[in-house]
Amino acid sequence: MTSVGVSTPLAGYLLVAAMLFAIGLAGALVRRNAIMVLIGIELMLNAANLNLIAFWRFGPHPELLTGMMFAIFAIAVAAAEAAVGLGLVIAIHRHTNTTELDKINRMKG
Amino acid sequence: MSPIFYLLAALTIGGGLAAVLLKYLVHAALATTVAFAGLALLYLELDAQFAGFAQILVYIGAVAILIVFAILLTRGSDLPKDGVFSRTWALGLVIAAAVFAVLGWAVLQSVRAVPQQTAVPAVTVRDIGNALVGRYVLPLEIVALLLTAATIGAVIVAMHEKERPR
Amino acid sequence: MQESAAFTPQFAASTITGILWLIPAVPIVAAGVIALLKQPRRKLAAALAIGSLFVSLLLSLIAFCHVVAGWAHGAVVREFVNFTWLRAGNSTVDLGWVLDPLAAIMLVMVSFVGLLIFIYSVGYMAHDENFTRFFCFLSLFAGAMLGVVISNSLLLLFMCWEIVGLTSYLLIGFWYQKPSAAAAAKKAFITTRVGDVFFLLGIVWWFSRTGTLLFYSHGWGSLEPLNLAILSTQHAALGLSAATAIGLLIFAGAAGKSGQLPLHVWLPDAMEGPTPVSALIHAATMVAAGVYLVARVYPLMSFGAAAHGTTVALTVITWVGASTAVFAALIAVAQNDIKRILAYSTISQLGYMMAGLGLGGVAVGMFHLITHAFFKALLFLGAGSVIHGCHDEQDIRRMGGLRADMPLTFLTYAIGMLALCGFPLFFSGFWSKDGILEAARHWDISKGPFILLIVGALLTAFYMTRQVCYVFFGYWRGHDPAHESPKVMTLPLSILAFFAIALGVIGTPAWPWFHAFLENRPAASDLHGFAEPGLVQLMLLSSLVVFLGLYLGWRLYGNKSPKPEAPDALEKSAPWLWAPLRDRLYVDELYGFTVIAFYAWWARVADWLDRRVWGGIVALVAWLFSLWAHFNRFLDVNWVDGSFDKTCEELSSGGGLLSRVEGGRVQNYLRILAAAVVALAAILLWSTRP
Amino acid sequence: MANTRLFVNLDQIFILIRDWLVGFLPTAFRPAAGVVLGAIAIVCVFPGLFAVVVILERKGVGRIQNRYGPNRVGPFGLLQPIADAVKALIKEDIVPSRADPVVHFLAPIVLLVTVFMAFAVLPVGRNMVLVDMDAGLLFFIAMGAATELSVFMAGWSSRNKYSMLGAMRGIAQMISYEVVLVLSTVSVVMISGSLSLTRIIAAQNSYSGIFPHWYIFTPWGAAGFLAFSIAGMAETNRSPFDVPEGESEIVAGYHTEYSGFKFAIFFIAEYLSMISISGLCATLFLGGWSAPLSFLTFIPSWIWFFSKVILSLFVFIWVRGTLPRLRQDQLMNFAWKFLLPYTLLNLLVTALWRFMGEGWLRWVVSTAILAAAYVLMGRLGLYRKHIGPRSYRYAE
Repeated sequence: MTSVGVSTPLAGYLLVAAMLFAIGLAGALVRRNAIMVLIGIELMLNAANLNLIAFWRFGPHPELLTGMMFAIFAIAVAAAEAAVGLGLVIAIHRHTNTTELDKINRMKG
Repeated sequence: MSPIFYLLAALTIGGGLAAVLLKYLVHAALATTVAFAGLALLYLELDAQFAGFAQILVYIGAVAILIVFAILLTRGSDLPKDGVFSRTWALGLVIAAAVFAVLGWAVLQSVRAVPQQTAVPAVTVRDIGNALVGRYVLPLEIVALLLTAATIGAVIVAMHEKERPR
Repeated sequence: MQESAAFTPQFAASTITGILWLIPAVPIVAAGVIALLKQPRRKLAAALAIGSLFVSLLLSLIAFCHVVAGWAHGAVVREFVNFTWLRAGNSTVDLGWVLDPLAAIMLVMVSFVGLLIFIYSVGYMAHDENFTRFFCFLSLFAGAMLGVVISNSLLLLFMCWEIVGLTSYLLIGFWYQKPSAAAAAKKAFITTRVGDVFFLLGIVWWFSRTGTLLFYSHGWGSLEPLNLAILSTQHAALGLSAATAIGLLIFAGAAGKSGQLPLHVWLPDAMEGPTPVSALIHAATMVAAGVYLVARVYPLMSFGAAAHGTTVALTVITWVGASTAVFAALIAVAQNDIKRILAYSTISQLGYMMAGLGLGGVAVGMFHLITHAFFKALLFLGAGSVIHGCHDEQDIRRMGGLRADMPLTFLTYAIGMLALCGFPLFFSGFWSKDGILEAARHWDISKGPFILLIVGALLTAFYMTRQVCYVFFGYWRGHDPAHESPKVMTLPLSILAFFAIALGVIGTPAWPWFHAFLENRPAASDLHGFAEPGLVQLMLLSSLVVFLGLYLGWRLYGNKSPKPEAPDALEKSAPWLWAPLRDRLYVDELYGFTVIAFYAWWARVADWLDRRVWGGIVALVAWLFSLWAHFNRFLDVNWVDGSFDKTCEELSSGGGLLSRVEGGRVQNYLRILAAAVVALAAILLWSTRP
Repeated sequence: MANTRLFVNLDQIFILIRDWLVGFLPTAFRPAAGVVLGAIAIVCVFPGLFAVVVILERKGVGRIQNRYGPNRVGPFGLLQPIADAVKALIKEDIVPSRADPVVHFLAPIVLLVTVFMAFAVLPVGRNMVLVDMDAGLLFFIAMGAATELSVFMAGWSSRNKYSMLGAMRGIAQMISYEVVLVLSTVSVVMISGSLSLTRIIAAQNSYSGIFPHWYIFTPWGAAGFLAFSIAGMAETNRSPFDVPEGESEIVAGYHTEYSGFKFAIFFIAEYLSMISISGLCATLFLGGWSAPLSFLTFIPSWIWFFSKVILSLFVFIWVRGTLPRLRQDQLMNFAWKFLLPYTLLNLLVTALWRFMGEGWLRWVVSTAILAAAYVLMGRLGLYRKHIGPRSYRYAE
């Protein structure tokens, strides 16, 4: 249990979440395509959810379900976010004929 | 830390990395699905059965499908001519690394204070249901409203612009 | 009572009383729904309005039966539900509804007559493009009127009263394209407003004295002896008690709505509205609301009177009512517009009702109200049928001979006319009018009202005969031949005609069921009711008067069919009488010379003040400011601008530098965001490290 | 007494066999070994059932279409499935040269795995469930949702426009009908108060007189059963909802470019998902493994379960032989404009049912609401553009 200086299982989950968050952020930052940015954001949201669930599991009052509920609501909200985001991407694509973020920098239609 | 945890962590991180690195958008989306699945399994490992299944249902069953649909509708399944990474990719990588460093540091700094606690919480789906329509009924309603609004909004945003009526 | 229980009814005596609020609510909701309909949904609108009122009628009948059943068992039925509406400091404003004989009778009458008129309107308004709007207003009116009837709180009554006034305004001005209709609507609204101001004053005064506006509330209501005793012992100005003063103020409101003498001018003009409106609002129900109001607060009016005595308030009501009766009847003699004659007749009959209330109490006045509602609605609808059949002609001189063309209309109209004249024995109008005359005969203070009312009866018979002769007898003087109206219009006429005859049965001296019901006495059928000294003589006298009026009318106008341009028969024989009557006794002109002239003068004064006095001050101030502005401009141009321009140049170049960050590139923003988060987190962690 | 014992043993015979087999192992491995045995049983039994269904379908449709069906291999053609399997195994596995090899390879595997996974929570008899999950129903639905992705993978990776079209149609259809499917199960969850399939069966496993308390015998249950069956047919791409693989339009839909054993996997997966949907349908509305009449309880529970599944599969086949295929727009309009509102209404009716308490009134009220809504929506549909009576335009 006490490998690599980690004292509780919680830290392992948190580190995985941090790594996933960083990966998602990197994806959002380095890719050109708007859809990839959205994927990156989804990954970040999921990392946050993992944190929430882990905190719920190892927190002092799991029976209160706070973290769990937070995660479930976050999943629902993330679904809404994905729908709207992808809808926007499709609309932008129809308008500018591209989904590459570098090329979408004008407010004027 | 069980081997299963390491396996699932590797699956999740691997999926995420593949998602960011793969050239084809569809491949990236499928790799994201792997990451989602890994996360769902991690939830199960954390005794959060309901959240895990909800994750599969929502992310693999809906969000991933949405993403691939969006990819196909924006002709994203072909490779772009001038590379998939933006010109300033190095800067992005540095910032992501910095974020990870700060997060990791924070985790390692603070988990010492957390007591070790491994008793499996006795939480059933019924409890979750009761909590959803009990303590959390207001957020539930708000999320329902949000989902409705988002659905309508997404449809309207993505709909073909009609000819202006004369 | 706790805050949480604010809207729970305090007391519900029976199921029907508990759901009594549905009676006005259903038509109001229907009105709301109709308001949302598109114009072409005519059938749906009509069906909604008629259906909702039908529901109200059913509920009203249930309520009526409930009250009658309770009364038959010897109980005094007065059930009410109250709830708290507002709370300010220690005082609460309660609202509520009440079910008692008075309300029950009125409910049935309003919803029944209203339903018939709704049905009639389907035919009458069939070609109007604003059909749905019309039914929306009608429904709203019906709901509000029913609200007036059931309210147990003066405030709730006032609210509904005002909605009723509003719908009256809307419906008079329904054809707002016509300038005359728009003007008539305004006139009606403003004139009734005069009365309503007094009414509101009365309400406020009453509330300040008793602390409640509920009529009945287990001994604490404002119409119950405890509070009335308080009121009658307090003194207002001119030696009147507070009770009397409040009663007179409320009567002023009632006079405005019911077109009593000084405030009657709006009612004839209100005939600009569609005929069903005239029938429903300005004959049968709304104008009767004033009478109903007086009947409702009758305990206030009569408090402190001896057994057959009277009070100051009742005396005033009596005199106003009796004078109105004669005054309006006089004017009606010389009018040529079919609806206008009926309008003046309505004013006159309202005067009878008021006089009846003042002389004989609630039952006498209310009985005339109910019978009048039926036969006057009948007359108006008949007039509407005539107008419809004569292609929107309203001048009786251009009609004639319709007896043959419109037999059913003629028959029903004749029944209505005879009922209005008080034709002996067979018509309801006779019995109700006779009740009033009987009460006037017994009035101890003066025989004036009795004489006035007898004269009114004579005039009534006369002008109605004149009208009928013009319209139905002689030969046709219009352009296109007239035609009978559709069934949907004649059916309500027939039903109303039936009631115009039959209703008399319940109020004869031999079987005063109606009076007993309203006064909570057991009803008994007893032919000895006729044996009261003087009663038969009175009946003979009034019959004689009616026959005289009929004879005079027939003598002057019967079967003559004069040319439309020819002078009236009466004009030929008595021009000195004719001219003032034709010009409505110059009341409008009187108001023009006094009230309106005063306002015009006052407006001119205000205008002058605005232009000269205030305008001068404003100009002076403006001049001063402009002086100051010139000075500032000098400073600006020379000192401020120079330095400011320099600053702006610097800012603009700096902004150009910064704008590269805001390049519209989402990822740039994200990068900066993430970097900032890292920096902040680092600072946080660094500062809180152990 | 001995008689009863015999029936109990017969009922639990598979459990007894498993326990006997597991008994040979050390205690520590016993639970895991039990699960493995159960999984093996599932992997063996249901493909066997698949073979039965295939022969049933081919002969059944043959009879419906007035022909013989397979009758050469074995007695009455009963060995036809085996011949088919052998044929599929020895055929050449062709992968298009421009296809995406990895995804093309993974698609059938993902499909088969997710389909098999769903069986894990299905109780096939008393005490006979591989994993008795607290959220079993959710798991089942989640697995059903995951199959959509494999459809997409198959369609996209083939680089064939028919495959892509088939996949898009399939996903659109499956997502649409999944909503209905889930919502129609929610009413069952509302009444039984549990997502666990064993508990749902337990809630139905009681009798009034001789009649069982199955949910199909309630107004909302009947309506839910109807919606569930229709959505289940669409979810498994069965006729009349087989637009994604409509032979006459787009060759074979998303598995156009599959051959040999991979094609066989798609085939198996389709029938397995049919079986699993039938199983879920039986579980939710037909009392699972419980007997249909109280005096029949002595017959082993797993026999009841499988008879219900086969009956339901027969209905699938029957419908396929009877109804023509819908057009894509008709199919979507039907899902979103008729089924979905109706299912939502059914939810409301279920809630009403739940709160009206015992008595005949709730029967009358819910039946009246559902019937009135059905007639009304159907009637209104006649006047609407999109869900009116079916009309066909022919190419000119």
